[in-house]
Amino acid sequence: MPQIITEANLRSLIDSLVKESKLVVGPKEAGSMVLYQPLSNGADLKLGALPRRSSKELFFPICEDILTFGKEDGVTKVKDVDRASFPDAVLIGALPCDAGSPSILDAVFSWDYNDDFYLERRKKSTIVGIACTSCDDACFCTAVGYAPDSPAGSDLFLTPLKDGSYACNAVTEKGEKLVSAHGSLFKEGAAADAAPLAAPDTAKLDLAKIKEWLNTHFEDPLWQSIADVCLGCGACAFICPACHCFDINDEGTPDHGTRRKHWDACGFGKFTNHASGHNPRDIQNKRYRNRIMHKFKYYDDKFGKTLCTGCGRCIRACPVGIDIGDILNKINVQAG
Amino acid sequence: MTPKKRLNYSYYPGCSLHASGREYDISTRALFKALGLGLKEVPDWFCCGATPAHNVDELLSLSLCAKNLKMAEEVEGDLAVACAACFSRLKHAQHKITHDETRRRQVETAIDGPADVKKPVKHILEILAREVGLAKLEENVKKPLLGLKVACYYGCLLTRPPEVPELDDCEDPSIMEDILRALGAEPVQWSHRMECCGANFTLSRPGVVMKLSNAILDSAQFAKADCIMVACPLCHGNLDIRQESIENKNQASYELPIFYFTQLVALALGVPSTDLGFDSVIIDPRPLLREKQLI
Amino acid sequence: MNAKAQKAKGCGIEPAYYDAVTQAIRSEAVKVLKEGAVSAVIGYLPGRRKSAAVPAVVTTEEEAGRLIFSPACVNNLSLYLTKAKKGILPGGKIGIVAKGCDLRALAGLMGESQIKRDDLFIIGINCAGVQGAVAAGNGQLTEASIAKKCRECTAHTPEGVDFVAGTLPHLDGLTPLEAEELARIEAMPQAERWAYWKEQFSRCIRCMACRQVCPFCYCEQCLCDKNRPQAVESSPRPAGNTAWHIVRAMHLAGRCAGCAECERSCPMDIPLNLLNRRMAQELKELYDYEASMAPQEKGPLNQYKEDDDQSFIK
Amino acid sequence: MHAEQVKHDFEPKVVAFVCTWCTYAGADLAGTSRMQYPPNVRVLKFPCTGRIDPVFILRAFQKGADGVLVSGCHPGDCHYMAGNFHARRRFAAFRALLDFVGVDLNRLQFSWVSAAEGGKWVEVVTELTERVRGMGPMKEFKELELEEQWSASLSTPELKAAYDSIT
Amino acid sequence: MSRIGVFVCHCGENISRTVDVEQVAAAAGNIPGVAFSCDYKYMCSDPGQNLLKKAIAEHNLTGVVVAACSPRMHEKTFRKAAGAAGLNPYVCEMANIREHCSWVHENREMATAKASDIVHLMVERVKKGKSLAPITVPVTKKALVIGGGIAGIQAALDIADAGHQVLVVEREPSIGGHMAQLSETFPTLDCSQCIMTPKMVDVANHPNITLYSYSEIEKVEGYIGNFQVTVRKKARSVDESKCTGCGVCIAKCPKKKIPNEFDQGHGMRSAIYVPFPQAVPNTPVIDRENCTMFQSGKCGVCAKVCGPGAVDYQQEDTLTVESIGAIVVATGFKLYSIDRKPEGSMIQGYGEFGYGTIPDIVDGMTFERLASASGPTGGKILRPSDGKEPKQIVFIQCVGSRAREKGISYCSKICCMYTAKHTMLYHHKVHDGQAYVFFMDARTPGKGYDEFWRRAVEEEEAVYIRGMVSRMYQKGDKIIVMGSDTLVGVQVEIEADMVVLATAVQPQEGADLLAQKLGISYDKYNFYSEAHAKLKPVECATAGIYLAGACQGPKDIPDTVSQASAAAAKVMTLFAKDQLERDPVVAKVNEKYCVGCFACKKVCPYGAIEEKEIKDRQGNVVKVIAYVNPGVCGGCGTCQATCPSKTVELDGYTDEQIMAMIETL
Repeated sequence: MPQIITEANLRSLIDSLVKESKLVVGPKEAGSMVLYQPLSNGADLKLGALPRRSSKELFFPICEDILTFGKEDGVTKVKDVDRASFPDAVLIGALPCDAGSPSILDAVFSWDYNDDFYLERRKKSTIVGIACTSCDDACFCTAVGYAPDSPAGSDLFLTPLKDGSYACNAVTEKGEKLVSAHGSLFKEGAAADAAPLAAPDTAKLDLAKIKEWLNTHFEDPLWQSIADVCLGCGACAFICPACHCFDINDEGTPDHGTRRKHWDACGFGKFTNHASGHNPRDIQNKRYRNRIMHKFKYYDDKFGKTLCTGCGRCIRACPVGIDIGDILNKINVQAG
Repeated sequence: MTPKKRLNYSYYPGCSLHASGREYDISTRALFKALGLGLKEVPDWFCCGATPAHNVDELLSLSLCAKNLKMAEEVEGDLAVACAACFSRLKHAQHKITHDETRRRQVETAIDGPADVKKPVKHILEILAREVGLAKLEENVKKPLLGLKVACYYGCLLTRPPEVPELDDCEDPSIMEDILRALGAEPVQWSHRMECCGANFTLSRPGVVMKLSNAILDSAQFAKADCIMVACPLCHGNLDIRQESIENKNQASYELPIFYFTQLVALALGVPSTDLGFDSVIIDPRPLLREKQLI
Repeated sequence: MNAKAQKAKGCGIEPAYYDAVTQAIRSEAVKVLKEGAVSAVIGYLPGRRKSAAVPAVVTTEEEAGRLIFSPACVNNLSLYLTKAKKGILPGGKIGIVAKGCDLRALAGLMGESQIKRDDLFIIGINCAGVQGAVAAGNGQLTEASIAKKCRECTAHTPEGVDFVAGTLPHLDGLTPLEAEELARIEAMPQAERWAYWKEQFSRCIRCMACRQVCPFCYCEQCLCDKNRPQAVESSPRPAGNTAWHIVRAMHLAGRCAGCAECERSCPMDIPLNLLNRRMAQELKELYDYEASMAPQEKGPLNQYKEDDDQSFIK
Repeated sequence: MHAEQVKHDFEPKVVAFVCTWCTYAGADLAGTSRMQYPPNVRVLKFPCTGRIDPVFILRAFQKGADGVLVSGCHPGDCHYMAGNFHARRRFAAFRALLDFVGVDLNRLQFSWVSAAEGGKWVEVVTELTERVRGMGPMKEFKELELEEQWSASLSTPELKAAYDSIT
Repeated sequence: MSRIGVFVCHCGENISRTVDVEQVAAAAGNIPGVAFSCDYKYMCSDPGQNLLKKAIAEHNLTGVVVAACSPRMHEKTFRKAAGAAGLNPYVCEMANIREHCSWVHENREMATAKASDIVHLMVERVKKGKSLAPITVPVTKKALVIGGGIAGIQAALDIADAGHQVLVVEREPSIGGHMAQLSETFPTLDCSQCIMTPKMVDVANHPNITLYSYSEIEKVEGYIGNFQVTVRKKARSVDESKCTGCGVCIAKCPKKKIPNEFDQGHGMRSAIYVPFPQAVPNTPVIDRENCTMFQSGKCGVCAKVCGPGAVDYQQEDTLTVESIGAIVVATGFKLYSIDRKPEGSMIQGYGEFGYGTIPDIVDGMTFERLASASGPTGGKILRPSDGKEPKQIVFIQCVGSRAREKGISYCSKICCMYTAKHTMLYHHKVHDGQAYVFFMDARTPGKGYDEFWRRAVEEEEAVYIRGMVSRMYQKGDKIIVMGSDTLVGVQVEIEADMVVLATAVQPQEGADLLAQKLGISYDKYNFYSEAHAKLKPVECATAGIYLAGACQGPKDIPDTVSQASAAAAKVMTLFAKDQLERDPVVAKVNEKYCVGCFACKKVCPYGAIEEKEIKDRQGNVVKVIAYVNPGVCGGCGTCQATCPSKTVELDGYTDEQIMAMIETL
């Protein structure tokens, strides 16, 4: 029997979690848009819209301190950021295309080097996903193997029901714990009918075939034709749930300063600029090619996963209308 | 047309105007009334220290003025001052206290409170010429002082030193002449407008006063003036009260009436001559005024 | 009165207008390519989605026949002529489709020696307006979807171009939302203005879309990418974000053509054009300078007069 | 008699960007004339106000300045003929921008101080210092410096201390 | 990693009195990159400089900060020392902890903290500093002398005699200046014109001197060794090349009652005139304001009588551009007048003396003309009002000078001596007259000067009254002079027939405007500022421009001539080289990143920025970028502040240096 939670109780759950001093993050109205932000109470939660930025920043902040350094009594001292101080967090209301991203990113952050910052935050967080009931012409999750009701990546997965309540499936132990710790808010019972799910208007792509094409088409006129107009901004990468490149900067003076890690994007002209001044990806379409290659070939080569959840954010945000869904379709067609 | 707001002034008469210079006070009040200006005496004012205090104890002289200025804050309007010596002392104290931090602190200790000396201090000449304005004076003349040849006597305190009173050109002022011309009188060109009358040596070293004041009377006569107009009760005293003994000592005959400018302005504006204290001075000006058909 | 009320309801612009402009662009582009007058035409192609058009450099008559003009043709294409986008154009004379606001950018770039008029064939558009950043998806231009800049456009009609596409339909006067917003912010107490911008800038993720989309941000090395010295922190924290946006506005002062692409491109909806407009307003007031469709020899901050205002200097 | 220089509760940081020919020389003259002024000002010398980039002003505020003074030659006196004229326009625009984003312009003073105006240098520096002292610390930029995007914000005491030592 | 040395100077006690120099040195030692720090009593002394040199060698220093006085004082000294020790001079900087710190603050704790901060700023600056190599520029060996008084004449002759070309530009129709107006000169009482006019003729005849009289400086561009000077030759209405100087035009001119400026308005001249008979050039000029031809179009007598046809009513101002290597400014002085001054003026007139309305109160220069044999009275002392010989004459010294309340606090230096001279001239000419002198002090340093003054007092019967005059007024045909005799303690009153005022020496009219054209600095009185009051008394802060005579400060003739020769020597020193090394503080363009927007070119005040084509190996133009001509660049840095991407950078003031300094705040 699945657990049921009413919308009111879902909001109460947030209230109790906040009271427990947990960092509760969920979709929240922020001016003209919805963003994943810390919720101060249940009323803050805004469901039914895709937040402008993905939820990856809960684990992989836009900018975070790694260490601080400073001179004290003539001696330079370095202080690491205390990872133990990262808060216990609950991500509530993440749509499948967001909830799925950490499970993709875990691989890269624990491969040859364990990124303690990411992993610590990941360990301390519980993801409550929610099935998606609305979409637009940029959505294409179904084309890349995700679905509006995919619980992949969620610890607890909510399915909206027609009566306004949610069916809850504990996907992992963390999810079970969350339910059991707040048992009074959940009730067991027969679920009403599920609310209608979103249905993106895209055909399923053959990702294996696309990868195969990419294997052999590093040089191809396609890249110029689709990406000459790319501006080289980082909008697509920054709002993408799966992009995870970062840069490290020291800011301050030799006396006092902070080492910071922050998002980077392969579209930036300086991304691969060498100290010598040479840039192997010297023009924009080469950079854009890398974006596609990384998502659909290199990551797969290394970790067996595609680096895209089909959320469509990059399509909506691109200032020059570059449409990754359209490009994948073209490749799919070319790949036969 | 914007309705004219009535100008109000607070008033610091100073001791002379309550004693030997009473006619200066009377005529000042009459003049303000005639011009429709408010004039309210600062209650409980006391001596400004003029003129000897600053030679004896500068701190005392500053503190006296600081306290007076502070009390003046209680009364609405810029502080109108008639006596040239009071004007000089108050302005001087303001200048010193504002520009010398150490002195300010000492004064604050002395008067046991902040030295609040921001109240604008204005001589009545200034109020007439600049705030009321020559045009308005001219407009309001009822009895033009035609044919009256006046030697305008500024004395030593009114404009000096240049950075303190900021009343007019330090060595060649014209404010009195400007006012007189507006009233229809005829200011004469003469040499001793700015010379010292001997001021407060009047009691301690009358010989000095006799000499200096004689030079003033002599040059006014040389310039064919009918009378002398002053803005200072000390000058008035020396030139008026001592005139006879000066004449005697120098075998001269001057018979020059000494007016306060307030008297002449008020007269021209139509204030009855009986309200201007012409009867309480030594050299009776009334024969002259009658001769010129001004009374 | 009646007619006006009716017009307001529909926001006036018939789809036929866009079709006519599209046809005019296509035939002219095909013609100049065919004649060999130009080696390429920069224009717009339709996107997969109705609400999208994609800038494109077309070199064949066949492609040129697919060029469009629609409310989705928001981009300022002059960008593609600058050195910032090098390597995508063939040599020779280039044709470019330009709206009035884009023309001001072209003129600005000419004034800054980035392009030469002789190297261009400009297809100007009698532009009725394009859609805003958060346009609804059906591709129709309505009063709700029209871009803010178009509401107060002073450059509907192109000047000094080689070809004019389309006839300007009747345009209704629209409330100047941006001017009102500008006035509102200017009227705020200073602390409130700081709070307003602080909130706006804190949202910035430093994706640099505003810079990359700007025709005037053609520097090879942006000041804010430099780390020796670091003039602007590159990390996307509120401090560096604020500095970045101030520096950006300052660098564009007296140069900005007012195409508002920065604001449109911002994924975080920061009202960047308000900064540009405020600067333009100031330079107009102080030095009577305005961006125009004709190149100007010197911008307002590259020249001076001996009696310039200095009331702010002690 | 000089005003005694006593330490106040709040000692503002004031930065002066000056040209070497006029204002720097004017400040030298204040020195040779033994004039007194608050010791809060730190002088950065430039060849000309024309060299002074608005970014420097911004950066100074970011790095903890409570007040910034930009001073050069009077119009017509520029050693380089026109550097100060260009600077004048640049700063007129920059002021408008700072004002628009909500920076209190009372913290930013521009002046012309010639090599002969030691007294004016003292006056300008004293006035700005005392004005800024009255306004208190320039907290706007300092607060920004401490702020983070939500996902990165931590409030451990160590980090707080580290930040405090930066700003 | 930088290895900076910090040297903190005590400057005797000038710094150490207020700043804890040891603490400053210790704090500097803690700055990252500082390898050595110390304090020393006098860094500028030989042992101090040796300390610096030794430390550079011993500690292998890569940069040096000397915390001492203003760089305007000793930057060269220490850069030279650093250079001698093998360091690039441009990585040696001074931290100004004297003029900007110890002298202006009293609180030791705060001054010390400030000094440490100043040192830190400069350390960061040096850390990011680059080694720079001096730039060489050619020198045009032609000098410009502005002003044709005795200073300009002396400088021009000296330079010309050394074999260099000289251009003399004089505003008036003739050279000669004030010295030509003087009667006799102290302390020898030799006739001024007798010693002056031969020198004027020398100027006219010197093959290396070009004289532009009745001309003014219009514009000055360029820099040391390479000035471009535009001179405006005002329309003289007489063609200099045709005029023979016969003087017929002057004799025939019907308009003869124009007050002659040369005689201080007391003599008369015609509308076409030469200022005085010995004028150089001896070419007349038409005073168009007073010429009937110019005013009404009727007359033309001068043109009719002129044999060579030199009179040209159509003549216009012409502009000539000259290439000049060095400039001597010798614009001289004017005398203060006691007239009422405009509202708000820093300088006041003398109301107590009647603001110049009493005709028989004259200034010293008028007296010179009255006493001069060539003057309007033929050398007889006659008063202006009625031409009577004054029997009682009063001289007043320090009128305007040393009078803070009048706005001038300096001593005019020459008045004590010329007043003494005037009493003698008076005594020689009016035997039964009595001269009185009111004076504050008699300042007579100079060879033979005090003896001269004593002679006036002891032998020539002048009555010297130590005290000032408080008021003067006309009474009948007398001037009543009221003053005090402070030595006796009495007030004095003199019925004088005439009064001569020794009024203050002020810079020439328009001195400030000329300074702005030249780009040189001037003080609040408009006297031109020398680069150093003691050690560079003839140089301007602007390289290649030198000062001579009273334009720099009040001077008598011997001092003026000395300074003029000194300025000439400086010019010759400059001209001794074919090329000049100049400060390498110039802008450079980073060719890799420049995108060629030419904003820099638009703002460059020197026109130093050119367009440069960058070509690939095949010779195709890849891009057109900015190039800074280092010889023309003045080093203001306006280009860099204007460049959005800072690809043009001013050496010595790079963004990296400045940002590093800002970071230390």
